[in-house]
Amino acid sequence: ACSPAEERASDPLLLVSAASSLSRVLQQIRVDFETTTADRVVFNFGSSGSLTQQIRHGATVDVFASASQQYLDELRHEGHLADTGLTLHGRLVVWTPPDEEPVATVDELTALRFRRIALAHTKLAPYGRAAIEALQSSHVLTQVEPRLVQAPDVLTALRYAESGSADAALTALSLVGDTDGRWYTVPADLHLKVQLGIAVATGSPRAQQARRFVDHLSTPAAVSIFEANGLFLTTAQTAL
Amino acid sequence: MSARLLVRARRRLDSFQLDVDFEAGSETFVLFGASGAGKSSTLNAIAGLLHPDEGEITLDGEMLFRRELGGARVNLATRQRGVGYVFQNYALFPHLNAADNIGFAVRRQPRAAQQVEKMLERMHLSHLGKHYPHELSGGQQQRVAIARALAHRPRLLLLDEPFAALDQPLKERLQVELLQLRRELDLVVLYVTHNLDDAFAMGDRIAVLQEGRVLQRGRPEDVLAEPADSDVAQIMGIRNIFHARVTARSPEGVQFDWDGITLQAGDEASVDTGEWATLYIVPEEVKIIYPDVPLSDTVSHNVVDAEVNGYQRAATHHSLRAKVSNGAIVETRFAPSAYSELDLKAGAPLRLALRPAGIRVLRQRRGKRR
Amino acid sequence: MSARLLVRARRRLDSFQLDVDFEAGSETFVLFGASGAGKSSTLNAIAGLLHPDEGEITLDGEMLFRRELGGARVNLATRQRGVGYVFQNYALFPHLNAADNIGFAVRRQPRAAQQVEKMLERMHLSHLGKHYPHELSGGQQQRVAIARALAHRPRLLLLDEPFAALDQPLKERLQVELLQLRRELDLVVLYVTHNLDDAFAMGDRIAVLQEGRVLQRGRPEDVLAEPADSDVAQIMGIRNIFHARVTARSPEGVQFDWDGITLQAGDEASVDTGEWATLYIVPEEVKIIYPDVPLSDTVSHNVVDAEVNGYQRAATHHSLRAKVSNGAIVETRFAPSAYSELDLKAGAPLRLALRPAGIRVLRQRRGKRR
Amino acid sequence: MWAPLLLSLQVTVAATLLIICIGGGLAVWLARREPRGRALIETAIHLPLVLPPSVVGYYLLIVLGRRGPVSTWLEWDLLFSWPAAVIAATVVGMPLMFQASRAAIASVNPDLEQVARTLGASELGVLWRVTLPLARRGVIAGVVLSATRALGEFGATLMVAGNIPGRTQTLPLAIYDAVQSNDTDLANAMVLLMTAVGFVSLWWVRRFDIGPRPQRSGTPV
Amino acid sequence: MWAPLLLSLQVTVAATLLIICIGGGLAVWLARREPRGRALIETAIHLPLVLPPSVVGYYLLIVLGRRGPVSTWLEWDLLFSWPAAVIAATVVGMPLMFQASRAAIASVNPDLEQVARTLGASELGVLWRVTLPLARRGVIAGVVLSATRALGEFGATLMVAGNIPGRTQTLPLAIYDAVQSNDTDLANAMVLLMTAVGFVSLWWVRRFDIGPRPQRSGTPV
Ligand SMILES: Nc1ncnc2c1ncn2[C@@H]1O[C@H](COP(=O)(O)OP(=O)(O)OP(=O)(O)O)[C@@H](O)[C@H]1O
Ligand SMILES: Nc1ncnc2c1ncn2[C@@H]1O[C@H](COP(=O)(O)OP(=O)(O)OP(=O)(O)O)[C@@H](O)[C@H]1O
Ligand SMILES: [Mg+2]
Ligand SMILES: [Mg+2]
Repeated sequence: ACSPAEERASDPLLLVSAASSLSRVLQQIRVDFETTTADRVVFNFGSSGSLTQQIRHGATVDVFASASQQYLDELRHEGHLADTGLTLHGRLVVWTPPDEEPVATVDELTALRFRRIALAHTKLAPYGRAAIEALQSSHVLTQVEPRLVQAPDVLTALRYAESGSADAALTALSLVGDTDGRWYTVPADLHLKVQLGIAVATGSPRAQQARRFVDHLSTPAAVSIFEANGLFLTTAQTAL
Repeated sequence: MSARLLVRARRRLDSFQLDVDFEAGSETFVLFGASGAGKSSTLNAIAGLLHPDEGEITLDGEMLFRRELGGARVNLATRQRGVGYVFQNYALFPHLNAADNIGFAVRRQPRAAQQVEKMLERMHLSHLGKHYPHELSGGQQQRVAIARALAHRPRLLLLDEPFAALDQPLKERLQVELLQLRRELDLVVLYVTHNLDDAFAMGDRIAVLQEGRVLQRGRPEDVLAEPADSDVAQIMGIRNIFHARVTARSPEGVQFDWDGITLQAGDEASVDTGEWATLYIVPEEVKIIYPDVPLSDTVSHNVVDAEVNGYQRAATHHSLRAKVSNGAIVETRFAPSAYSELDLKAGAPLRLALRPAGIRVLRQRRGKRR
Repeated sequence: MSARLLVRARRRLDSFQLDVDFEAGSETFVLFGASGAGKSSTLNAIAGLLHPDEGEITLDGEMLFRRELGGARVNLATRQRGVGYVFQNYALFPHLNAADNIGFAVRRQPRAAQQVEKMLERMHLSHLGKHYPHELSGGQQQRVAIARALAHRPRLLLLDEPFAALDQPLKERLQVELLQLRRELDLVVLYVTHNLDDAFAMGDRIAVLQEGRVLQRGRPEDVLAEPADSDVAQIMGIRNIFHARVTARSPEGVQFDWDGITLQAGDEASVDTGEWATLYIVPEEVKIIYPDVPLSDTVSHNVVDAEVNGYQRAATHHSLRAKVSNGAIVETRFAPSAYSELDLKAGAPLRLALRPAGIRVLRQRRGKRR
Repeated sequence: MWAPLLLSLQVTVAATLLIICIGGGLAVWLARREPRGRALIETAIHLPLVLPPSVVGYYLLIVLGRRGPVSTWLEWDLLFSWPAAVIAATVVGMPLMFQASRAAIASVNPDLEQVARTLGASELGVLWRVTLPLARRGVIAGVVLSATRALGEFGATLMVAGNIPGRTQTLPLAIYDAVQSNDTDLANAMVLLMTAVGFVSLWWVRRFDIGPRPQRSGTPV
Repeated sequence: MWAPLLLSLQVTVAATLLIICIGGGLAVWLARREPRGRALIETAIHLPLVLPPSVVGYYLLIVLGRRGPVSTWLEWDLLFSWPAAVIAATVVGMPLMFQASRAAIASVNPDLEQVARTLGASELGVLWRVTLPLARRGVIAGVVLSATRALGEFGATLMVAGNIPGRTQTLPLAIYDAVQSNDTDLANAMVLLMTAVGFVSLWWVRRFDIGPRPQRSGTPV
């Protein structure tokens, strides 16, 4: 009835800006959350970078779930995010299509049948950085480097391999659950932890519900959903 | 073989029906008719821009178009028909200057530039070669269109009122040149006009069109002398056409009853007493009688009372329309200086003498009454 | 106050220089001149479509345009000038049918539909109201353009060769209607034409244009009778214009030396012996002499040897151009039936009698020699 | 699938109206005139075409954001609302309308505009009754292009309006989400829906395009 | 900043040439004809305009991918190379060229084409020497729109060409990266560069646009 902003502020829906790569797991958790409370959640999926810019320029959101801890830290530093939140970490996998012989080590990517290897953006995406590190620690980076294909994000990297445009993808365990292919989970010691973060926005007009939602994420039920999707709780800073 | 064009075409255009049939040899053949008679449509059909519903068009024995019940269809592309067409609206290329318009067809030929130069000169446009169409006057545009069609060296030249925007002296010069060119190149020229003088100046033969049909063909003098019916007569500019009944024949001529007025005609027409005839009165042979001067011998016949209805001036003559006692309007023509003493305001009464020598009978097939 | 238009305009267009100056009252004022003389440009200047470099245009005392050294500038918008303009190329709106073209200006007025209907009828286009411009013949398009300009009810009507695409009978009818309308509405009408008969039929007064300048103004008959110089004479269609020197004067007329030929003229021109004069020979007064018939009285003067140079036909006369012994080309005119026994092929020798009554002297200011 | 469609249509219609007014107005203004800095103005209009939509979105974010002029001066907080999507679609679709209709308007025979002026038409009348009908095809091309572009707008919209189902999630965003979450069936269904919308609107608009008559006032051919 | 620029120019030029040939050809074909299924063809051409570029990219990925027809039949492996970027830009820019030039071509006075035919011009000659010069403005508008669109193409390119610095990273991709990593200075610098490229090319193209003369063959006005 009044300005769009006021309308949104009085809207009972909890707005969660979330990285697209988290869409599957967060949808599952929402179902769980909404059965236990009266709160209703709506997601705004996008790339973490875009979502960060939106929050930075004053978009009103309640919770931010970033695929990269780095963005979260920046925003928190700038005062857009509260301390309330949690940190997750994911696992890097080498995904291969069903008709391809799966790998058992990272080294095997040097095999010539992997003419193209997809990975996420090596600067902006945490999984992309992790992939480079894993290749480096396995001492195969220089060999496979010419065959690397950089996708804008982990999801697209997976799509490349799924569509047969790449022969393998270095992607996230959280994405491969429902795919036809096979994957090898890269040992955690081959790369720095891939950190994801979820936090309450300071500008949230529904801070109460936002905190309730974030708190719910560290309940055992939610944690098991995370783990089923290849994400693992690192730390949680609860509201209370 | 000498050039020869045969045209038979029928085409429905909305409420208008084109249905023409004529042939032209190595000559200037004039299509003459009122506005909307179907002259441009005929040219369009020949050029291949309008497809007849039925008909046949051949040029020099080559079939340009044919579409007939049960016959094989032929429809030669416009560009292969070898026509040069001057559109009534010129249709100059607005993005090309005069010289490039003219050179459109010959651009690639050796000595194209000279050819264009010569054409410009011929059309008295030498200084305007660089002008774009919108920088040319109407008459200049028209001349560019003529030059462009000629430069293409067609077998058949279609001219749609090609000199309508030109002044008399220029027109005459170009007409002479065109006739010369036609003879040199042995072209068939179809010349559309509604100017009778142009038709006579240019036309070896003429076809009179009305409502899409050819009413009469022939040498212009012959058509003017013996129009097939009163429609043709009217189109050919003949004035004072009336219907009257023959009441008597005598060695000196025929006597008519013209709606109550008895007319004595000098014409020895082959009409029988009692028949209806179409006659016309040559306007120059209608004399106005000075009210207070005794009747001279030359104006002693066919004197009728009348009333001035209108007055019009032209450069070499004036003409007066008068309503005579039976209600008909009679036009008379005289030198500009004549009758200047008379009061010829509209409504003024006057007496006319219709000289018997000026009353002619149309030699026509049983005419429809109008 | 009676309608009055004053025009003084100067404008450079590339190599062409317009420089006109005239005034017209409640009358039909004819702009007459050859192709490219500047007639359309003049109308454009009055309508506000071409801006003079310098000049002043007023209509009924209202300043339409003014641009002068040191004066205040005025440039009334075209739509406020109250002109009705029939473009030489019609400029019909291609997206509107005939009726909508005509109704363009009056659409919003009450009874617009009837007005349009009446206009269509007046132009003999009643059945074509729904036709789009490209479905109309050239002459029909032209009539729509005239109707559109008239429907707008202008104060000043600019007609650029408005009847050039119409046949004679239709043209005459519309001319009569136009004159009537002009009188009824007290309009100023500027009428551009290059047809002399039209100029006489329509023009109360006439301005003869050449190369952008007005050479002479006046009643058409006066201009024709006394052209200011040989240029005007030529533009007005006067044939056989020559320069000759007066060698003697006698009560019967003047004697000239025309490049070696002695001419006896009936004209009592006020020229002195020894002077150069411009004279013209009325082509109807040039007679061809039958080789084997004794000279009759009427053709006993000014007999010259000549050679056929060209032959042209028109509807009511034929004309022959002959090269006389001093090299000049003389045109003669006669009835189509005359001289039919003679051999008049190009190059044939013949003798001409230039009747003294047909030799007239131009009353001109000291003319330039051509 | 239906909520995004309705929202998309709503945004597209609003954006198209804005584009027609602003883009059309600029086209009319610049078709015949040569104001100083014309090239600069045109470049500005075209900029959204050469930049990635998400970058356009980024700049819009700055303009519409909390520290931007719209928020501080007008006190309008438009982010994450459907009007923001309209603005994004408008900015991105504008150059298409501008360029296509400017070309068509500049090609109209000036004689016909002049004759309309002699018939007493005002400049607006000339535009409305002569210029635009004669430039019809190009103007419609511009509308079609910008409307379809607005309908398909994604990158800038995502940035300023977000991707909130039921609130700002337009059909393209929904398709994107479906593709991202590997829901190929839903994605294909929505692409088909989009195709149908495009087909219907093209078919509808074509009736105006063909219009009554070709642009000429010539002899019958 | 310079490598992406050069690559962008290379891709844009190649894509624009393709667009002119294919889009222009389709426009000529469909301007005056009404083949059956015309609405379908047009919808297909317009589809890339209504779909989010990344979705277009996704479909292109399937077509160009290793299991797609281009790879299996033609044995061309185009993905993640600059030709893939060219294809993406071509597909996305095509509707702009098509629509703008089709409108202009359909508006050409058919009398002028007819008179060219009477002067012996072949259909190609008519097209080249009459139709296109007269449709100049609209065709150029189409080229400008599609070239700028190709220059700015991002979503689909990202998908099929990858974002490989020095190999397939075009300027828009670089700008996007800079914005995403919050490198505002670099982003602004590159946007400025993009603006300059746009400005120069618009300025250059305008010379053709104004052309020798307006489209009319009327009396001087
Ligand atoms: N496309 C069309 N649809 C309907 N009627 C048409 C079409 N083209 C021409 N006509 C009609 O056909 C008739 C003949 O037109 P045409 O142009 O052949 O006449 P014209 O003899 O050249 O006349 P003018 O001397 O006025 O140029 C006119 O009545 C015109 O209205
Ligand atoms: N825009 C222009 N640029 C250069 N010259 C022009 C321009 N417009 C007209 N002219 C020239 O001005 C002269 C006068 O043109 P105008 O149209 O007034 O002649 P006109 O008397 O109407 O002739 P016509 O009877 O052939 O229509 C012509 O020689 C023409 O070439
Ligand atoms: Mg005609
Ligand atoms: Mg003129």
